[in-house]
Amino acid sequence: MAQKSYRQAINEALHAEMARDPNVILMGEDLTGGAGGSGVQDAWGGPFGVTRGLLGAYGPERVRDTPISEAAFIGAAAGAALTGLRPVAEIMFIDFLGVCFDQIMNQAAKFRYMFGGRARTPLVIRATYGAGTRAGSQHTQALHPILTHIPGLKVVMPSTPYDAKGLLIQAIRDDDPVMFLEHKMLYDMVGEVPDRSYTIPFAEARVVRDGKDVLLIGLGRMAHIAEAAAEELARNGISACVIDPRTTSPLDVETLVEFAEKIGRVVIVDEANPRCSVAADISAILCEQCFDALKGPIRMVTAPHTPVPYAPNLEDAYIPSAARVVEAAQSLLRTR
Amino acid sequence: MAQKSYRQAINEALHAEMARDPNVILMGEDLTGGAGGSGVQDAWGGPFGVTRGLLGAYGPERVRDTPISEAAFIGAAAGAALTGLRPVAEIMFIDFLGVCFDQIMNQAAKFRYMFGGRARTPLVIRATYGAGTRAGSQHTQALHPILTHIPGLKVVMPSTPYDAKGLLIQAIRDDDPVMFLEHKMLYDMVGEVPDRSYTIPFAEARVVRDGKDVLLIGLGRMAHIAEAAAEELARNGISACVIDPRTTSPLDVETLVEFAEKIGRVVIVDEANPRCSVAADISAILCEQCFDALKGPIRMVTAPHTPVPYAPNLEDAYIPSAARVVEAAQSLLRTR
Amino acid sequence: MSALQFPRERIIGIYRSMRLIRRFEERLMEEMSTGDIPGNTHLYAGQEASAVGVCLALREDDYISSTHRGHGHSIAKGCEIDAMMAELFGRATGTCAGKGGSQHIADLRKGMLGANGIVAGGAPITCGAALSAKLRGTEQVAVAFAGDGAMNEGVMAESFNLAKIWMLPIIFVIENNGYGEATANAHVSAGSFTRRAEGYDIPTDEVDGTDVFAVYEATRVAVERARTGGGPTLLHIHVPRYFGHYSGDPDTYRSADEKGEMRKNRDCLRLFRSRVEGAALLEGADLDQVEAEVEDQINQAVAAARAAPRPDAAALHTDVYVKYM
Amino acid sequence: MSALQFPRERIIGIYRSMRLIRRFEERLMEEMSTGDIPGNTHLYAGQEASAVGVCLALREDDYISSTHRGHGHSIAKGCEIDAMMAELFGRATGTCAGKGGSQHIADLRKGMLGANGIVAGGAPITCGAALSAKLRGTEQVAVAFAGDGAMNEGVMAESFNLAKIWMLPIIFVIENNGYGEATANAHVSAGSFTRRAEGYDIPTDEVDGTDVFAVYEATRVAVERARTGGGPTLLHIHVPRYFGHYSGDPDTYRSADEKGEMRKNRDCLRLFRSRVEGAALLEGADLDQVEAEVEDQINQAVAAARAAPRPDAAALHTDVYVKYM
Ligand SMILES: Cc1ncc(C[n+]2csc(CCOP(=O)(O)OP(=O)(O)O)c2C)c(N)n1
Ligand SMILES: Cc1ncc(C[n+]2csc(CCOP(=O)(O)OP(=O)(O)O)c2C)c(N)n1
Ligand SMILES: [Mg+2]
Ligand SMILES: [Mg+2]
Repeated sequence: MAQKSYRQAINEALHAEMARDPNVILMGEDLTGGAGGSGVQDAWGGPFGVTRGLLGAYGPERVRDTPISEAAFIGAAAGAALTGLRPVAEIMFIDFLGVCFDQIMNQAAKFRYMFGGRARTPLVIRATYGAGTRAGSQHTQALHPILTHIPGLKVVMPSTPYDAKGLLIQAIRDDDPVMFLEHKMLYDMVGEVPDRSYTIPFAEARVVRDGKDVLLIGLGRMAHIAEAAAEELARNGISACVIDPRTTSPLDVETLVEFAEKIGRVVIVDEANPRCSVAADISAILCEQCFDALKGPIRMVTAPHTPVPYAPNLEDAYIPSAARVVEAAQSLLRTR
Repeated sequence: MAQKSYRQAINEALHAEMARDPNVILMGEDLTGGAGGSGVQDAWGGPFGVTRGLLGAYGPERVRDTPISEAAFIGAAAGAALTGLRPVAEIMFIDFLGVCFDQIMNQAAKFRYMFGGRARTPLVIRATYGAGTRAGSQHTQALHPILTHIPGLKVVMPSTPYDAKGLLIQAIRDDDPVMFLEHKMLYDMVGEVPDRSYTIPFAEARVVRDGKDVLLIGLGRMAHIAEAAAEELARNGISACVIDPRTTSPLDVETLVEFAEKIGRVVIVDEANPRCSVAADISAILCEQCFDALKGPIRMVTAPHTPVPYAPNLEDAYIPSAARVVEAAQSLLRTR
Repeated sequence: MSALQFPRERIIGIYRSMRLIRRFEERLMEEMSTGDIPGNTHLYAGQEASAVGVCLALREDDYISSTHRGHGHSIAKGCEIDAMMAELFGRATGTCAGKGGSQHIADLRKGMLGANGIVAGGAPITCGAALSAKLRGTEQVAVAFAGDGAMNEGVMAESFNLAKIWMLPIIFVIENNGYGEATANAHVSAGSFTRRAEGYDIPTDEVDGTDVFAVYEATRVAVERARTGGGPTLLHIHVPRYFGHYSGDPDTYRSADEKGEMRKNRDCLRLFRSRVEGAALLEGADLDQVEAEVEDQINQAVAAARAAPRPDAAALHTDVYVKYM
Repeated sequence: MSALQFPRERIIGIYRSMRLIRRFEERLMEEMSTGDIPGNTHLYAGQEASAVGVCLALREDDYISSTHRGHGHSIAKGCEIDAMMAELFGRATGTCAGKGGSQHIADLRKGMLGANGIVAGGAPITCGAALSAKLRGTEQVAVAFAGDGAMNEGVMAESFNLAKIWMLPIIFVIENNGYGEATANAHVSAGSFTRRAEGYDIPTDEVDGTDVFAVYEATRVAVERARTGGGPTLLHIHVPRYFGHYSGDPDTYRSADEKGEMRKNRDCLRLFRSRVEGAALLEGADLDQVEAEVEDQINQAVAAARAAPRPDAAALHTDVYVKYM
């Protein structure tokens, strides 16, 4: 199978769905990069080069570079979704949620319920998230807990190129509003990605590796941290199972419960701040649903309750590390 | 001691602090209600009658009726706090967070950290929250989990008139941004409130009633639901302890852990939607910190993962009820 | 005024719509006191000529979005009275199956994209509907209603810009009733609404919202512009608000004089009657008959709503998603 | 031009500030390639006359707020070069103790309320500082810098309205460099920025941002207005942007012609030199000396930043709150 980057996988998904369905349109800031300029058009192919080539293939009516007006264009995407299109809108950094939150939380997410089930809102909002880029407190957040909290939204966090393509195609074909969160530190990650179109259903966790002593649950980029921790644990004779939930809403509770019951020791790794996080959420669900099978507390490894700092040594300490996951797993095994 | 309503308690706190410190100012929509009209001034005394009389006492420079521009006036309150004032701004319904979230999450909450500890932002944002008013999906939410998630904010949810006054005075004297959440269904609740000024420290949970069989943790209005459940349980010979954390950030983890360890059975009641809720958050903290003392799963009683419906029978079913809390407590006692 | 050349039936229809809105709202105000209608509601009484005049210039498949004060827009766009009344009573037969309530009435089949509990929340959504029409090539037009208070929400300005640069077939209808809740517009709004829109090169018009024909005519011009690729228009329509901000508002911040003057001189129904009777287009008896028919319709809607079932308990959990997995 | 009557020392100071900004930015661009400066940064080169001209008209205790492209504003308002450079290197001696970085440089003692990573995020905060000044009766003035792209964020419009109805002592300085990131302003902005502000009855001025004296003069008028209770002003300042949007931007969306023309004809430093030398206010040697001094200053700042300690590990957890309990 072909080796492709996470970036390219997403690009392919967009290409495939735009070719397949004329109602799929894109909008966002600098989606092409160069609109109206005196030089090269599609110069950036998006702020992270993800949308390159789509302008050439589908033209400026369907690939729309917007003003810096997130509330207006996210709202417009919601309205277009309500009236027959399938827009894929981009929020450059999820941190900018703050300026368009109403259109997501109170409008798009609630249309169907408020209108008594008589609306469909096939809207995808792509956004980058995550720390590691030395970009300071307002460009590095991981706000998936806030989005997961909101009824009416679906939240997708692919951790591999393969998942990114399959989950994005699924998201575009989905009839509900989907938040599709892309980790900036994964864009260059390479993996096997088929050329053909394929979908990955939501609420199907991926068992990254099986194991019997401890269950490590990791989301998005944290799936890789969990995997690295599992390798380190293996070197110490501990067999760790790693699961990537892939979507936080809907969440594959069934698989998580099944493995938690089987293994009995759980560590959850989440890049978000700790309070009301997805780590806490999964912990609470597992505590409620498989308490009797637990051999010890559910441990959470998350970012601290602080904004993301700029200085590299601090930012590195901010992000959950494999070492911290190993240490949490080991502490669980000590107290058996 | 004098019997006063929750509304009046809040009004007294504002009066007291405005009299005490000329830097305390108020801003919000219809804070007086009647500004610029041809009839009575201060006609509403605020959308819920909470700010009545302050205009007369402190004048329009310090009691400012704003345009419907939440992002601008919340941001202005943050900027005023950064430069010497102690503003108390009002978001009429916490649901409107969506239009001013950036100024709270990315600006006010992060100033101090981003600026390397060289800023103080003594800002209070008052907002009403909660279901029960038959006002539909966009005027009834309880968004404290989203706020609790954000480092840099403090989140206060008084459940009684006494607490409302003491916590608000504390909030106004606090040097950090504080979200002060008032439950609309509690405004008419009456209780003992001293005439004098007093403060209630943050992160000091209130033990509403002691008990030994099961611990019920209830926030804001849910403290009363927990209490009603405790009374019902008492009639069935079960002794329930009820604790109201009063502030979710900072959270009085110490007291919660102490009682959870002592009692071993925990039910958490939260009016918010379940995913990444404060119920999940407290459950995860307790599961991690006092696992060995737990005699059964931590049960959560929350709203469902749906927007708030309009029809009264549905809205009533949406809000966590004492019956559901009783049933959760009983299920814990059955599986001992 | 070209609208005066309408056929007789159409003129009767205009009066019927306006009267229906007026009586719908007055009846709601009465019914509120019975306790059978949950919560509170924002009444459109006084502003009827605006909704009706605007919608008169629209095709059935055109879009509108509305505000918290949305009953008039819904009725003018063709939503069913029975379903609306049932919605307000919180019944399963309501426009939104009882789950939305007054601030969320929507009927996509009628191009009514929803009332909105968030001030100015509908403006960008309507831009999206206009974009959708444009890309699908349907020549539909979209109208975003908003109040004077809404003009100070930033998303209005963003929507103006987006509508203009994308040349969207949209009309922003600003219904200025002088107040946002209890606050007088002049106290909180700087400059002029039309000049604000002109800052984005959007053509504008100031319209007397007590004159349904004037509203129609201004809208017709804007619709023509939108349908032929000329982009957005802003109409600033001046209207009186008959009741308080919401049904429970004692409305003491407006003087008795102000309220009296408004009802005496700015009643769009009375002005309409004298206009069409004066022009001998209709006789008083024709209009009286409309009034009687409207009365029946409202009575029936209320009776039907009262008799309708409440939503099934299971409805709490449905309709959050099309499919959740 | 009144500024030309400045004393000699002041004119030298103007050049020093502009030159300091230019060399600070050029040096950053060079240093980026060493890998010692984390992340990316937005350079202010080309726009110097705007920041310097505006701040020249301010008192030391006046406020400014800045944008993601904030180094120039910070330097012009008097922030220390050493501390800024250390901040960019992520060191404990930085303006923000290394925790903020380029987009969050702030120095409240200098009235610099912060760069901002959120486009237009500073506008309402600055309204608050202006309100604070007004209520405390200090006669301070506040300046909110923003880009052309920022003009399309709704909160700008909200801030205009708030500033006008409250008659705040504020100046909105819109630095139009023709682009928001890679997108040309004309592609995404309808109408005219000054007319947008005039829609709120805010006085405006169009200013050539390559002429520091013109910027000063326009600002002086606005400051005078603000300090004497006359309320807000919007200055639309036209500037060239020398580098790409951020330090890593290949900047291919602008033609070689466009970039060449800009550097050739719109260099505020060169224009300044020929202006003051032409008027015989200074000699070339004076300015050469300033340049040499600036060079030293920058060299020292870079050396000091490199040598400075990284933040202590414990700093990750401090400064979230004044007190958390
Ligand atoms: C974002 C937001 N802020 C505040 C409110 C509360 N609110 C509801 S209606 C209203 C006044 C709206 O005024 P206007 O736009 O003039 O409409 P009118 O009520 O006069 O029809 C306000 C402030 C809201 N619903 N949404
Ligand atoms: C709310 C928000 N949206 C988008 C961005 C990403 N972004 C950073 S700078 C920028 C362009 C700003 O353009 P302009 O205001 O003209 O300032 P300039 O960069 O030209 O100085 C954008 C879109 C952001 N930081 N914040
Ligand atoms: Mg109004
Ligand atoms: Mg620019």
